[in-house]
Amino acid sequence: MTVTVQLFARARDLAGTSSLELDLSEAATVGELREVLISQEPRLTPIARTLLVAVDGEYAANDAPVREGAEVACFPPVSGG
Amino acid sequence: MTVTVQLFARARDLAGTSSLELDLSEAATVGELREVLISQEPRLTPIARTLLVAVDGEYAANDAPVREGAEVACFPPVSGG
Amino acid sequence: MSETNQARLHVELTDGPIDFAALTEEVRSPAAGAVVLFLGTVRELTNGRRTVALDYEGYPEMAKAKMLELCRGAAEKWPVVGARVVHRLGHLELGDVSVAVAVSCPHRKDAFEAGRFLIDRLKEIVPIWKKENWADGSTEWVHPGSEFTTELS
Amino acid sequence: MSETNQARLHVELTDGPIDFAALTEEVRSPAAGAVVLFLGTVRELTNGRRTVALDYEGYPEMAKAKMLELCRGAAEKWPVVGARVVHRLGHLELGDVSVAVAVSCPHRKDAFEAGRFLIDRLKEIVPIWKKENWADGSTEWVHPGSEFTTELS
Repeated sequence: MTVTVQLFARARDLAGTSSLELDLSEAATVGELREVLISQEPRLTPIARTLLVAVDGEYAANDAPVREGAEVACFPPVSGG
Repeated sequence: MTVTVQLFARARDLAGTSSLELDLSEAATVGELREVLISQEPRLTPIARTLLVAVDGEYAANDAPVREGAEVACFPPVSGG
Repeated sequence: MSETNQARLHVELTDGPIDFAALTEEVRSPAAGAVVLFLGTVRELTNGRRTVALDYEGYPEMAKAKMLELCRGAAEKWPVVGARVVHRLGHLELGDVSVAVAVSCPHRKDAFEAGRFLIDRLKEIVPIWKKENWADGSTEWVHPGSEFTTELS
Repeated sequence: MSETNQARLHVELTDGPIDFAALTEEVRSPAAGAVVLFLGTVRELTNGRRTVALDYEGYPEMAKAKMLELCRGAAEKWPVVGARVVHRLGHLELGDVSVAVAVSCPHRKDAFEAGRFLIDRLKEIVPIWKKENWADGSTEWVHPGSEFTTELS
């Protein structure tokens, strides 16, 4: 399946785009999504370790599933306020 | 010497006046002032135990001196805010 | 010494409404990343009893001196950029602002602590008193630590 | 249930100045004796480096959902009468207000704790990021916990 990943802040700047399409297996997890993201966009490597993943508006751990049509976002630690 | 004592809040209400003149000895202390105050104005007795005394704008303990011309005020525990 | 290093402190007693927005503006500064404003407002219920109004009385000169002393104390304990303490006196209706404390610091932890210190200590040492006007028509001076009967007005 | 018992909660993202006076008015209530307003403002110095401006970016839908989640969390922990959380996005100059938290409770201890909770947690979980515009012309995303080099713009 294809999943669109939104990128924010330094992640968007490094990738040079605010969204990426990733090809994932049908039973993909957040962990697999991370691997595919970095291999497809190696410029994100410097922040790979601290990148956060949100699925449908909630922070998601590596073992969480990614379903077709889910809203996925990847971004560095937050710094608002 | 004669000292004028300002009264506030419930102390003023009980005494029915916002200031009183007290006759004190020349070497009077705050403790003596309290005694003279209550004996001259016994309607203050209900709050005698909790009455605070300020001399020249500072809270004063019973052993503090009261000098002629000092600005003296007596009032209950504060409740601003 | 630059303005940045001078704690700008100001206190006031007023008989009218407190312009808390102006106070907040006054303590804002590029030297401060955090502003905390505290407002005390007239609450309807106290221990289940209904208030319709409060009357505040002060010993003005000493009250202002103590409020300024508290600001100076806060500026010694925390890196205060600006502080304002204003207390209203007279007759206040439900919801009215009786006291405002505004303080700014470089960081939020200090601003919260300084604001909390200012209002906590104000309630302990600043010679101002409030009289409750209860819904049942009685009035009562609030004097913490003293026991007294209600005076029917 | 009366309005008094309903915690009135509202969050907002804005591209313009935050009207913190209006937010403060909105949480005032005769049910609350205490209002705490916190403002985060753009500070000139950070660890000795001089900032000239900040750019804030957010993930809007999730940011608003998380801000509302925090308000609900505060209302579960403390007797919150009203709460407002507003964050500004875009380009902010020195001294500008980037975030405002307003909260009211019957008593001041709760209002201070709830206000502190809201801003502390906002900085931990709400997906908003700031980019420093340093006086030396470089820019730098602020991402706590990550190490990265400065990008000269």
